[in-house]
Amino acid sequence: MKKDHSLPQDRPIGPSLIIEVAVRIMIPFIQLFGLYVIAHGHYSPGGGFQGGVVLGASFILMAIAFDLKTSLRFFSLRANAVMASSGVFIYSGTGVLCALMGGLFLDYSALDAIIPLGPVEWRSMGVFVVELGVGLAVTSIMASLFWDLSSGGDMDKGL
Amino acid sequence: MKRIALISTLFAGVLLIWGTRDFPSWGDPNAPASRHVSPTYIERTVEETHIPNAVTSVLGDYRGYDTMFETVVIFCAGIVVISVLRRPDA
Amino acid sequence: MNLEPSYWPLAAVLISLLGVVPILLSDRRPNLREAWTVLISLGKFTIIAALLPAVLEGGGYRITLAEVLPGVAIALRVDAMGMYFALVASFLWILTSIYSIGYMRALDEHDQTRYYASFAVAMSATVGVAFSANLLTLYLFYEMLSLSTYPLVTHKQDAEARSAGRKYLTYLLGTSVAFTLPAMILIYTLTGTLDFTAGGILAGKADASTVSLLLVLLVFGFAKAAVMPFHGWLPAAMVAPTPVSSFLHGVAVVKVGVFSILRMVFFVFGTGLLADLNLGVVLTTLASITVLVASLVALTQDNLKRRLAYSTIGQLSYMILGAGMLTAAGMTGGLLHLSMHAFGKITLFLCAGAIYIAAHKSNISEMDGLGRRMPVTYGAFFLASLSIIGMPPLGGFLSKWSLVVGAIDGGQLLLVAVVLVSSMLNAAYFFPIVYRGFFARAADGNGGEEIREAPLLCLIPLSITALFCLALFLWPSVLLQLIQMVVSS
Amino acid sequence: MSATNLHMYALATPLIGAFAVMVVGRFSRRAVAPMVLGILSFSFAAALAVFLQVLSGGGFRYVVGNWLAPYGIELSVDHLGSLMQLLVSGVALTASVSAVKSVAKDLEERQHLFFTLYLILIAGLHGLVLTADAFNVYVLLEIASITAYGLIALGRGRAVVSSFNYVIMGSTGACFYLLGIGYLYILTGTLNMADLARIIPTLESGAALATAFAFCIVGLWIKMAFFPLHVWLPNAYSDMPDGAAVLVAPLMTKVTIYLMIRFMFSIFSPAYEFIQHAGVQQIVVGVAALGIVCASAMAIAQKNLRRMLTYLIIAEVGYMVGGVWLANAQGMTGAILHIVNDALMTLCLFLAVSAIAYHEGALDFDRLRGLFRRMPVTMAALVVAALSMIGVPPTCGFFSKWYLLLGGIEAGQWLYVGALIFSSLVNAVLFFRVIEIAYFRTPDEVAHGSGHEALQVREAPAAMLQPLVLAAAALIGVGLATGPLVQHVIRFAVPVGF
Amino acid sequence: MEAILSEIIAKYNYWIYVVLMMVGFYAMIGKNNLVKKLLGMNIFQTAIILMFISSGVKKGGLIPVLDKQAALEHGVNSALINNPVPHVLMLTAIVVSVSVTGVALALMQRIYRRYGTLEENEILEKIDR
Repeated sequence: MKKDHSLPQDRPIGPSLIIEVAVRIMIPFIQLFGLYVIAHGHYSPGGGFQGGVVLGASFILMAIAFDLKTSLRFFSLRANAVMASSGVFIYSGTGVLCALMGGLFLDYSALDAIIPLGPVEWRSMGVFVVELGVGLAVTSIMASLFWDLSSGGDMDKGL
Repeated sequence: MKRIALISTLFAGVLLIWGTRDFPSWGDPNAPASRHVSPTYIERTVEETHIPNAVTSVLGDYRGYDTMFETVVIFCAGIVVISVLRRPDA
Repeated sequence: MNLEPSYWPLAAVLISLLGVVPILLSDRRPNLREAWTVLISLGKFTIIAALLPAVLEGGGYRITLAEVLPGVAIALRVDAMGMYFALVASFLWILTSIYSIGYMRALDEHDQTRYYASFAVAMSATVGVAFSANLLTLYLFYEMLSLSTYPLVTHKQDAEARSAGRKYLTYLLGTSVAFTLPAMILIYTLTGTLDFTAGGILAGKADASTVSLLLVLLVFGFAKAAVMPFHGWLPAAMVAPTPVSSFLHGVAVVKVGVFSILRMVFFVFGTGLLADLNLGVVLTTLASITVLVASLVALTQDNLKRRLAYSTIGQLSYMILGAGMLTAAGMTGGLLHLSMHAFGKITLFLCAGAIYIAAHKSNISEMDGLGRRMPVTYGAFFLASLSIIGMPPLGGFLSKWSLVVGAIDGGQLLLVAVVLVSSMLNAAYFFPIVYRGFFARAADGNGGEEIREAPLLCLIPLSITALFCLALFLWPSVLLQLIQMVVSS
Repeated sequence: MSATNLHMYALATPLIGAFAVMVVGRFSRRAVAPMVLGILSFSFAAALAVFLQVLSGGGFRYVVGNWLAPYGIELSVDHLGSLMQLLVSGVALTASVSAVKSVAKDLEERQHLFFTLYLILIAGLHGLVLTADAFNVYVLLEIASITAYGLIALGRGRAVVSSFNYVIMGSTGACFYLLGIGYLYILTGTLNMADLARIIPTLESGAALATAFAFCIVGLWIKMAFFPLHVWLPNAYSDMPDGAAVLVAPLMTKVTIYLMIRFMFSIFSPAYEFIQHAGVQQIVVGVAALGIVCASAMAIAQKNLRRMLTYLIIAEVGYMVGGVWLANAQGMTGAILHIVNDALMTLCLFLAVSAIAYHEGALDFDRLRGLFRRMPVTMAALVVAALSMIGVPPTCGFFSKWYLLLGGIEAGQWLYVGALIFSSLVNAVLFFRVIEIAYFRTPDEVAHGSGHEALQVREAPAAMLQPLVLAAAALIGVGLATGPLVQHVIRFAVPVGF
Repeated sequence: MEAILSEIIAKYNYWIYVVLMMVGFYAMIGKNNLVKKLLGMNIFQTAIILMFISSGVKKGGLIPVLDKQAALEHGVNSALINNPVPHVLMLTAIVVSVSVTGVALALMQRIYRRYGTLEENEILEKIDR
């Protein structure tokens, strides 16, 4: 990543090598941890929101340490919007799907008609799907909230 | 203005503290909140949903309807911030 | 009274309402538009006249449109009283629409389409009031009348007309919302119904104080009857074009007010109840005061139309007076005066309009010697004023006569005095006009010559109405028969 | 699609549609409007089907996720609920037809954002009228409020400031409500309305219950702008874009009043409010009467049509709250009937306003001169709505006012009765002032001979006129259908006990 | 005396939250600076969250994450496990408060950009003229 040295220099504190290196090392682990928190929500404290916030935090950290453009390079605005919509869509879509499969709204056990795992197991699976949706939405919204608020809407440079 | 605010604040506070009179004492395992509905969640979560984390099962399944709207809330927040800040005349 | 269901009452109400459409559509072609107007008025009169025989045989018609509240529907019914009023009003509408063609063309007024359209709406509202089967329906059409006549009152559209219109709506809407509506709801809470039933619905349901409260609320609530102190809108509304004043403020609007009050007296309170509680005196006092004061004020007016307006205020209270006497003859007189005064007063207004067209004069003091220039108009004026004063051989005599008889029957000699004195006053404010017209020298000799009679379209209606004042004295049988049916019920 | 889920489809379609609009809108602006209309018409059809089904088969309760109450979240699709859902979807559909046009004009860059919020707001309102779970109400209230904040902030001028004030006031209300629910939860351990209603009478802890009730009801009052707590409403409603006003103004306050009814009679009982605490009832009705009078008086002082209407909304809120607290069947019927009627009236008025604003821009009274010549249809509809506000039969405003007055007389609340009559008179004055200006005053340029185009007919586009005419017709139609409406629907909504 | 002391011991946490609430509420409606209003709102919501959470505590209770096998073989004694419902509710409440805070911050940025201040009275007088 040569172009990191072409970062805008006009920040009060110029680019600090230590921070950038440390962050570059940390971010993958943070994101991994976020995914773990989402996925392992069934068996340990965690779930979509918590993991989503952690994931979002990784991009926020990126924007703070480098600058906003950098984080936008990894997570474009369009992808962000699509992810947010699809995240919520997954959740409500699951609910409607359950209704369409002949159950009640959000009655995951009705999804048994698609892939027979057994109604009870499907409840756990449904919760997992839903948590994934929540995670997607929260991740992208957290990131976009930070970008917008820090740059006042015009996505040039962060704080 | 400030006086009105102070008076209403004090009034609300006094009302709230007066209201706590009838509360069960803190951490009482026999408090209605701990007796009425919640034990069922704890006892049934595993065999009904295969989710040992009761919080997750209640969040995602028993009260999933709430959680859905809660996701929608934060989605709304994102949209509102975008529509308020990213505007042509800004 | 057996009422058979029929759609004709609805047709009678709706014809002029639907007639608005062709009138508006033929905006650009005046002849067609006015042809429509006359056609609709004739049609309306025909329908109503067609309903007459059944009523004379003691029958009638009814129709229920929608049950909007438990026990209260929007319903129409044709009974003797309504038929009596509808007949007079719809007949006079024909003449007025003919007259207004002449008038509006002679003066080449603006927005004539709007004028004819709202006139038609007002007409259906009037007949609607006449045929209402319950208080709610009556209220509905009453408000409809107030609103539809607003554009007519403010026709001139200048500052004066606007303020007049404001006054008009303030008085009429204000009183109806503030007095009639609560009274209506009170009646509903007391009796659970609002239907008009002969002999009243309140009997035994309410105590004396409530009934008197209701009576006062309703008498003032129907401010179209211009019972003092709620009479101010009537003189103000005189800024309207003369046909409007003549028809609406000589006949339809004000008579609707009186008609509603009489409806209340006969069909909601019931004369029996009022007699038991001795509440007739409330009506008679209010009425007598209005009669005398209005007549006195009329003396002081120089503007012809304003004088007529005050005379109207006075005359209206005769009818309430008659009803308040609670004697058969008195009620007969009151109801009879409704039509007699209608014919008389419309003639007077039409004459005033004719004078305005011909000579462009509206103040009495300027009308010296006009009578010799326009004898027909002044002849009609003379007849009509005689009728209103109550001289034989004119219709007004009958009504005043039975009023006096009614007063004597009731042993209320004071009221006899009221009627007689006020008749004197009527004479006092009518004769000078005629006298100046025929005998007084024109103050300025010049400019009198080119004044000719008003156009024929104006002359014919006013002569017809004037002759009717005479005819009704000789052949009042139909009207009397209807009135007898009302009073006897 | 099984019939038992119809009301959920009516709710979920706008919700899912919102995300579709969000994504599709980024790529093609033109696709937004038809999508919105299609979504809302489907939702309306579903709501209508549910309503008819309830009319024939009676109401039913629905457990989301197939978890029996009180473990799952329960929805109650009863007469009142389905009526409200029909109202919400109908008003939303009608308003959106006009909103599509005005939004395309006002903020074409951000249409898709606008309509995303718009649809989510509608979904939230659907949820609010259906839910039977006390905490769910809080979440949905926040959804409705946040979307409303956003819609207001899209408006003109100082809209952001008004929106921020609304944020503060709205969250105060929400926090109060949440606090009350918290007290109830600590006392009972459940959040299901029916379950709460079952447990509450058995508690002997008066203080905490009273606190919970007070905080919840005050929170709802803040949200609905009940008189002393109304300060946020006029700015917020007069600054938001017309496309949003036609949806928010008719529905938000009315739905909150519906929630108050639910809270008072489905969680607590008439006995609790009106018998155990009779004094409170007197006070509330008095305050409502005071609110009606003050709001009407403030409306007179306004120089701008839109602001005048916002104050009238506050007055109408006073009508309904007072009617509910009259504590008799007539007043209750009047209040519920007035929720429907007032939603339609406000819809008609604001549709007219947005149609006028489409060409005229500002709505100060002196800008309205000669409007009857330019926009006859719009003004005719405005007149109908005005008559309904005044309470002239056969428009629907008369009948709800009738019931309210009936209830007031029955309860002997003469202050309230007087306030109602006063406000009808004030409405008459207000609207006939407007009509007179629009009818008789000629614009200045015409008075100076020049500029006769100010008298040419220049109506708003048909897409804004059709819903307007429809709403005006609905005013009269509902008025004539009052009898059946009360007979077959509202009668069941009046709680047993009075 | 004894009774009062036991009452205090039983309820003091609720009282602390009430005081916290009063702080937030006063800041919300009494302060002139918009940021302070917003902070007050957050304090208020935090207090409510604390109140809910503390209502779910049981003396010596464990976190509501069970051991699957143990639960399946010989059920669970719910008296020993904390009440999960308040946690769930408060997750929702937290998200709501985050969203509202975000919206409010965005609005504040626009306000500052338009009026150059965040003092309410200054904004109001700027609007008037």
